[in-house]
Amino acid sequence: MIDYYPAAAEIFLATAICVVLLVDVFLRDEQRMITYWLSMLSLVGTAACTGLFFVDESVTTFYGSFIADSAAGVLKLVAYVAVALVFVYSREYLAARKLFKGEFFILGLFGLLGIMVMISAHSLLTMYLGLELLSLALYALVAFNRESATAAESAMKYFVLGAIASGTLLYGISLLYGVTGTLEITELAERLSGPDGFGIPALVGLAFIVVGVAFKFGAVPFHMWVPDVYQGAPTPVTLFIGSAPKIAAFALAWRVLVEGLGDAHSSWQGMLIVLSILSLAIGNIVAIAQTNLKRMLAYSTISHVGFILMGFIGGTDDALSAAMFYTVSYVIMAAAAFGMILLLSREGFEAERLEDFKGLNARSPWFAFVMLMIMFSMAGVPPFIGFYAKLLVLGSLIDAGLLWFAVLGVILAVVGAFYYLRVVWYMYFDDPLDDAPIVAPGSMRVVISVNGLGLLVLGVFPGYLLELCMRVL
Amino acid sequence: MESIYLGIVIAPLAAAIVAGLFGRRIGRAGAHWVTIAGVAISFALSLLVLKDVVIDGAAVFNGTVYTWAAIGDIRMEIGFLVDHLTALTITVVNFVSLAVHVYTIGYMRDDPGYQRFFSYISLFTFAMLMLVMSNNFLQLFFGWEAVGVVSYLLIGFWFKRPTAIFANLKAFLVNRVGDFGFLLGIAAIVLHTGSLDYATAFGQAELLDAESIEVLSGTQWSVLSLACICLFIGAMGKSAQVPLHVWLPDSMEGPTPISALIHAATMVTAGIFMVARMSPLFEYSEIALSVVLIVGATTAILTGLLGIVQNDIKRVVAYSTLSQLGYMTVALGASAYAAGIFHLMTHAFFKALLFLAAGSVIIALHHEQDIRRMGGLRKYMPITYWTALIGTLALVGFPGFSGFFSKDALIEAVHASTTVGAGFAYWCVLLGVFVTALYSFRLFFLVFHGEERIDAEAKAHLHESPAVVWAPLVALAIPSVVIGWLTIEPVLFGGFFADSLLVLEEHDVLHVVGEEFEGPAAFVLHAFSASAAVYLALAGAVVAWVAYLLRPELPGWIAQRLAPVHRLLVNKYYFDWFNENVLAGATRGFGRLLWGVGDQTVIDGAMVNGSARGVAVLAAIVRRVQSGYLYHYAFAMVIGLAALIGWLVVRN
Amino acid sequence: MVTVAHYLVLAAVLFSVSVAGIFINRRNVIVLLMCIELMLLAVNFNFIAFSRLLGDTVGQVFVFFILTVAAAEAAIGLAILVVLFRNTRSINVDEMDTLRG
Amino acid sequence: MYVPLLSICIWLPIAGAIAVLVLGAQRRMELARWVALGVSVATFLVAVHLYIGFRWYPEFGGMRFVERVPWIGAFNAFYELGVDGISMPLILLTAFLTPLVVIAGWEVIKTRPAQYFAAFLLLEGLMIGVFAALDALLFYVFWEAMLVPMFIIIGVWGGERRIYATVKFFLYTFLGSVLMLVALIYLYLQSGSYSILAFHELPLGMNEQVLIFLAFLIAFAVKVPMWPVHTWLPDAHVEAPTGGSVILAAVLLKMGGYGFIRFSLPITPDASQSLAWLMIGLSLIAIVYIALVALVQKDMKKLIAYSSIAHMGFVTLGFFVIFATIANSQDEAGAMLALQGGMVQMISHGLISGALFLCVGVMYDRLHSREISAYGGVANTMPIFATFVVLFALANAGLPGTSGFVGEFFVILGSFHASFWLAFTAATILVFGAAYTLWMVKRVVFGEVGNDGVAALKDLDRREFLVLGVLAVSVLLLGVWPDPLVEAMDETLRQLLAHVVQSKL
Repeated sequence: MIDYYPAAAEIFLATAICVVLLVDVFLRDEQRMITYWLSMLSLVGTAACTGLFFVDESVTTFYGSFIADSAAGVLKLVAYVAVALVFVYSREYLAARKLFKGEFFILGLFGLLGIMVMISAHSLLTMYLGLELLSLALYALVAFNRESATAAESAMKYFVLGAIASGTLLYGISLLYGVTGTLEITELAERLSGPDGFGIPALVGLAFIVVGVAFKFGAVPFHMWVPDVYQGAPTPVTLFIGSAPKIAAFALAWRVLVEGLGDAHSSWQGMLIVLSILSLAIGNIVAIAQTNLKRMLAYSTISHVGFILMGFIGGTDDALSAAMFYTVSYVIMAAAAFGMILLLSREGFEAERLEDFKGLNARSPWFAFVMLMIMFSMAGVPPFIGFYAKLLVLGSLIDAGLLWFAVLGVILAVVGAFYYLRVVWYMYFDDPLDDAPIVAPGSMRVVISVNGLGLLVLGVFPGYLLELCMRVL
Repeated sequence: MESIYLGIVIAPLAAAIVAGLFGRRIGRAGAHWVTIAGVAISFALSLLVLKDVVIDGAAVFNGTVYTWAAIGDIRMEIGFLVDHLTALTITVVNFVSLAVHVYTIGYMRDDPGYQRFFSYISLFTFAMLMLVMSNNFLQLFFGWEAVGVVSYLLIGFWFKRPTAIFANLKAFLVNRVGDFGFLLGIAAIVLHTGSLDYATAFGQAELLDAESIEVLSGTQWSVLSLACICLFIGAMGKSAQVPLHVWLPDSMEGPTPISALIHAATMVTAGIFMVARMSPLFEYSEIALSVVLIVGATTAILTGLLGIVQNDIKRVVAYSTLSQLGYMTVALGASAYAAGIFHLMTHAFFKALLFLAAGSVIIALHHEQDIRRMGGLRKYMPITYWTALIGTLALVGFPGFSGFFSKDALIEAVHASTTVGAGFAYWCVLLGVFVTALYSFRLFFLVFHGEERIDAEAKAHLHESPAVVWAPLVALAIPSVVIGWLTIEPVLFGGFFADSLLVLEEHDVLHVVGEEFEGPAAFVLHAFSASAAVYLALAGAVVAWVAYLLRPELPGWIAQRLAPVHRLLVNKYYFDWFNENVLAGATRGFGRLLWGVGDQTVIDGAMVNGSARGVAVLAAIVRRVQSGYLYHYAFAMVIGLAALIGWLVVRN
Repeated sequence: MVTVAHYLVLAAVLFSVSVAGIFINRRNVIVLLMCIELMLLAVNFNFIAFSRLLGDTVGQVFVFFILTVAAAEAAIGLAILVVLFRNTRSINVDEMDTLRG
Repeated sequence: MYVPLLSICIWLPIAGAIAVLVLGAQRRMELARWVALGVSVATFLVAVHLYIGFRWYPEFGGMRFVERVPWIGAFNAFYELGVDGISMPLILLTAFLTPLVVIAGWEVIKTRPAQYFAAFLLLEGLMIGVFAALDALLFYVFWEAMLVPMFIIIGVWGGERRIYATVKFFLYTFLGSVLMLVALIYLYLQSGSYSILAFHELPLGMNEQVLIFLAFLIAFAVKVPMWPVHTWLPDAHVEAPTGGSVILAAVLLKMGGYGFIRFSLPITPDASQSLAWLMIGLSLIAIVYIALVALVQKDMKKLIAYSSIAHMGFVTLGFFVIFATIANSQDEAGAMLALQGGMVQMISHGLISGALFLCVGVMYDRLHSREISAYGGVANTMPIFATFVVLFALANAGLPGTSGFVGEFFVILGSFHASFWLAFTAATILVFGAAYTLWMVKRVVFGEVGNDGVAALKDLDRREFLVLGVLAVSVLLLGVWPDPLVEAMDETLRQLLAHVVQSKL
């Protein structure tokens, strides 16, 4: 008998999406707020399901292809929050551009479902399905503004590269399947741990899977889509791509690499070190040359991915929780950062160039301060949460004896600090280019303020989140 | 007694603070009254102390006022040491200071910085007293630097004059070079004896001599000698010994009362005082004594010669001061500390007198200082004339005047000394007597006698200075005449300084001189029969008379004939040229080099901004990889995949 | 005799061809979509061969899923293509370079 | 009743900063100013109270007023505060200067004054936090967080090249700090906690020590700053607003010295000993090289900045000369002198350089130039001000009787045992220090009135007089009677020395 309860949230969400979809079909354009609220309600309901059926021990179901454990619960909850933030931040922007359509929310929820499936995947098949669910939703979202040539271009790039990546991942999966005869992750690990588990075929399969993981994260050299998509996509979509899917990427790496292929740690550790260094270097250095904030944040993402990978390199449980903590804090930071762009945007004006932030302190000291917190948090300056994220992953590296890597990492972080500082200096030291007031609605102001302050509060009291990450993994 | 000692130093300090901070409120009269009162109290108290120490024979006082800092076992304290040396010196200091305070009322009458000036000189008095009364090196150094600072402020008193502010900076820096050595000397002593107290340090002098320190690799120096030489470098700065003498002539840019008080009577003698105070250390270091002796002798003769070619009335006196300081130093080097101090005392009176007399002339001529535009002032300024004559006679060492006693005893002492360099020093000081007489009377004749070369306008207002100006002259003239008579016996031969100065038996030259001493009058008579110095002085005076009164064209003729020598003297042996162009120039050039090349080009340009630029360039290059073409992106992925597989295969 | 190895090699060749097709083709976006389909088919070959070798049906089930997803993917790909064409009047890969750097 | 005084010292200014910002947003500027002043003065009073309490038991050198609350359980990190003889004076200095900075900026700051005052209050809390933290993680948080307000201060209220200067400042210090972070993490992994005092006791091998020492060195050397990582300082100083320069010179630089004495020496004593030559060499370069560079500066603030570097050279010299001193003399007198000298120098330099920057600020507010050549004969029109300038200049030149002398005196005495030439080189500051400071005074303050601008100068107003007067009194007081300061540190330093000479190997 299949136990459905562990998957209650997914089932609920899938149902809810169908309901929203149906309702949306019958709505007139001016009633679109109903879709919005229904979507939010779905999120709340999903969260309730997750909370209600939260398990402390891990439970597998659907014949071992689905797992519910406490880490999955936590990751999902973070994903709900991220998606909810996306919806809140996007509403006004979309409305101002006549893009306030049901698709956005429905696709977003589908993406979230994909993320949830990935988080709870306990079989390579489930993982693939979740990944595709997420990816297809994202491709569509990127192209969702049908009037935009850049959006279409970036969607096409994303689509092609994403397809290659999932093809590669699949190829890797097929090799592993051929070697072990199973797709179920625990079993896979067991079969590979045998005396001749990791032959060349399995290792080649591993390499293919690493490519898939790296692509999902956006690690160099599988990062090429990131800047173009971040820049080309409508900002709400960038916000979406920049936040919640990172959790999915973390889940992918965690479930497949750590849990499934943990025995080959020494093999993929080296690969991840290279990817991590390249990501840190390329991300931080190229970001300096950017003038478009979205693109700059894309490169910043790449550098953060370098840090997240450090957690996987360590290999211990603590290191993994470091990576999880980093992912979670990055999601919160990225949501806030793109939220700021949305906040400053208004009809006919995209606040996505760096110059658009000039003199923000004169226009709105509070939001300048919020952006300041976001930037310093991303740069890893205490007392913001980004600092602890870096602290943890660096600690895991040093613990693993990779002192040189830690040193290299912090030096590149300093290089990277420059472009975050540049945003702050534009906001504080330069005169504003225009004095238009900020038009965002109150709810968004409040939420983004809370989001920004959260970086500080979590930075001053990081203990709770930290212990949570350590306990669940 | 302790409160009296405190009173001595605090009275002028309090006066200085009142005059300085509330100068505007208390007005000009208030400023001079409060400071004069402060110094007068101090003077009265110091007389009391002198009586207590000399007549009542009080024991040496050595006590602490408060603990300045205590680090580990080293206690740094502020305290007083009162013995004969202290008592005598504070009395002289206070007396001269009081005279100068009074004189200043007249001299600075029209100056806008009146209150400030009084505040400074009172502050100076305080600092000098702290220096003299100190019982430890810390306070000594405090006083030492404090007098230097007040001197700095006073030389630059007329801060609008470019020459004045140049001179004060120069004075401070040259003094700092000396202090630099002084501090090292203190460091050597403190670290090797574990104490800043004189008593403790002196007690370990012989031990120090035995300890050695490696200064240059391979050479072992006695700590004591090193310390003494370092300390003496300090004295060279403050007491303007060659080659650190260059600041003193320039310091004449300050108002004349300052020249009298600081740059003749008190501060410049601090070095002499200090070496005398340190006699328990210097005595054990033959090398240090020789250094002292030779430096002093060189200064005495070289700077005296310069006095002959100067035309500024104050500068002549200043070079004379330098030369006399050389004499005192020679005495120290010959272990005739008492003679040095004795000369210090007589010099304080007559040199202050000469400066104030010069000041009187300067006021009368409305701040004209060039002696070529003076002459024949005798009949206009009788009091100044007579007092200046007394000062001059005392300076040249005319028998019976105070300078005679001190100088003659000093020369005799050097003659008797066996310290290395004593022979050289003896000839220097002997020759110096002639030179002294020559420049002194040259000055005297050119100013007071001969043709009147004064501006008509100045002449119209020419008259004797007011009483506040001449009264101090008279007050100083009296001791300039009699102090030698009165004090030579106890001070030099009567063991007056027995409690403060230490002279080893083999160095005790004054004892040798004293064996023939049968009272001051006999000393005078004896000089006529046995001392070359008296005749040399007379010769100098006669030459001056011939050259500047009888045949005024003679000096010019000699200058032409001895042009290279004359040029050397006029350029002051090129010391200033060397310091300004070579030392200061090289330092600034070096600074510019380090800044321009080291800091700006290499560190900032290449390393800091260079790396920033490097990153920017790198970013510009690397971003090109992101070409925008889908097939490049795909290709990058394939390369990445191939690399990963290749890495795995190679690794296994 | 056709062995599993032959299938695997065929799949590898197909995979390589499709990847090469993606980065060698500089003209038409539609060719890219075809390459992607080809890539998925290569994977399918692998799965079926392994499934057969191992006597395990999971691999074949996977293939069904892949086929379904491939269909969805093609749908979305073509939709994006339409959007792209509507906006730029071109489906030339070479001209998709406004986003770069 | 138990009152967490140290926490009050840290959080009161931070709360004050928020209050000032809120008031500023409501355009109640006058009130905001007074709140800023009130908060900073209150903090100072609390710090004074701390100091008085501290002095009750001078013979106890350990940590006092300790507060310990669990903070991040996962790291075994505590919110742990405490002061000993090393941190107490620095906290007092910080709390003393902030009200002065607030007063100095009272009406001068026209753009966004509320943010200005808030930034300084925030900075004050964070700086006190740095000195009070006993948990390395907490220390690091304060240490880095401090950069943020300082970055803003220089960038918003700075001069023309402020952006270059502030970014340079930030990145330089950030680079140094992150390497320290790596070292701290390493120590945490070794000891299992972030307690600094536990780090002190942690046995470490020589190689570990050297690496940790070097990591610390980079962090602290940048802060001090030591040659050759000093070039951020002149730029930052020149461009910073007056208050920023004051705090930068007076307190921020001290963090480097504090780091050396709190971290480098006790945690890596053996590495400190074996690398002391390097530290001494760099210190001497700072003293001589930088002094020469200072001599040729044309910008007053730059000159004072370079002078700061030279003076801070004494701090590092004092701290690291102790090994050679002990080796050569067999007793600890010289070493104690050197340590004390370094500490006193930090406090004194804080007062003097702060005062000098305020002086430049006074002139800058009037003529808007920092160039030496733009002035001349200031004494003619601003006699009271000129008096202050000369006083502080002399203090900067190390005149006995001012605080500037004390530290230099101790260090020179202390280093004599190490080597004559060491003391000799260090003592050149006497000449060079006087040369560059007084030469500047000569060109700025003395002489004929240089130009119409100078002719129109107004002398100090009451506000400026108050600020400079308070500093003048403290400089003199500390010079005439340094014992209260020295005694407060003595026992702690003695224990430190005893700890440092004990090899960890």
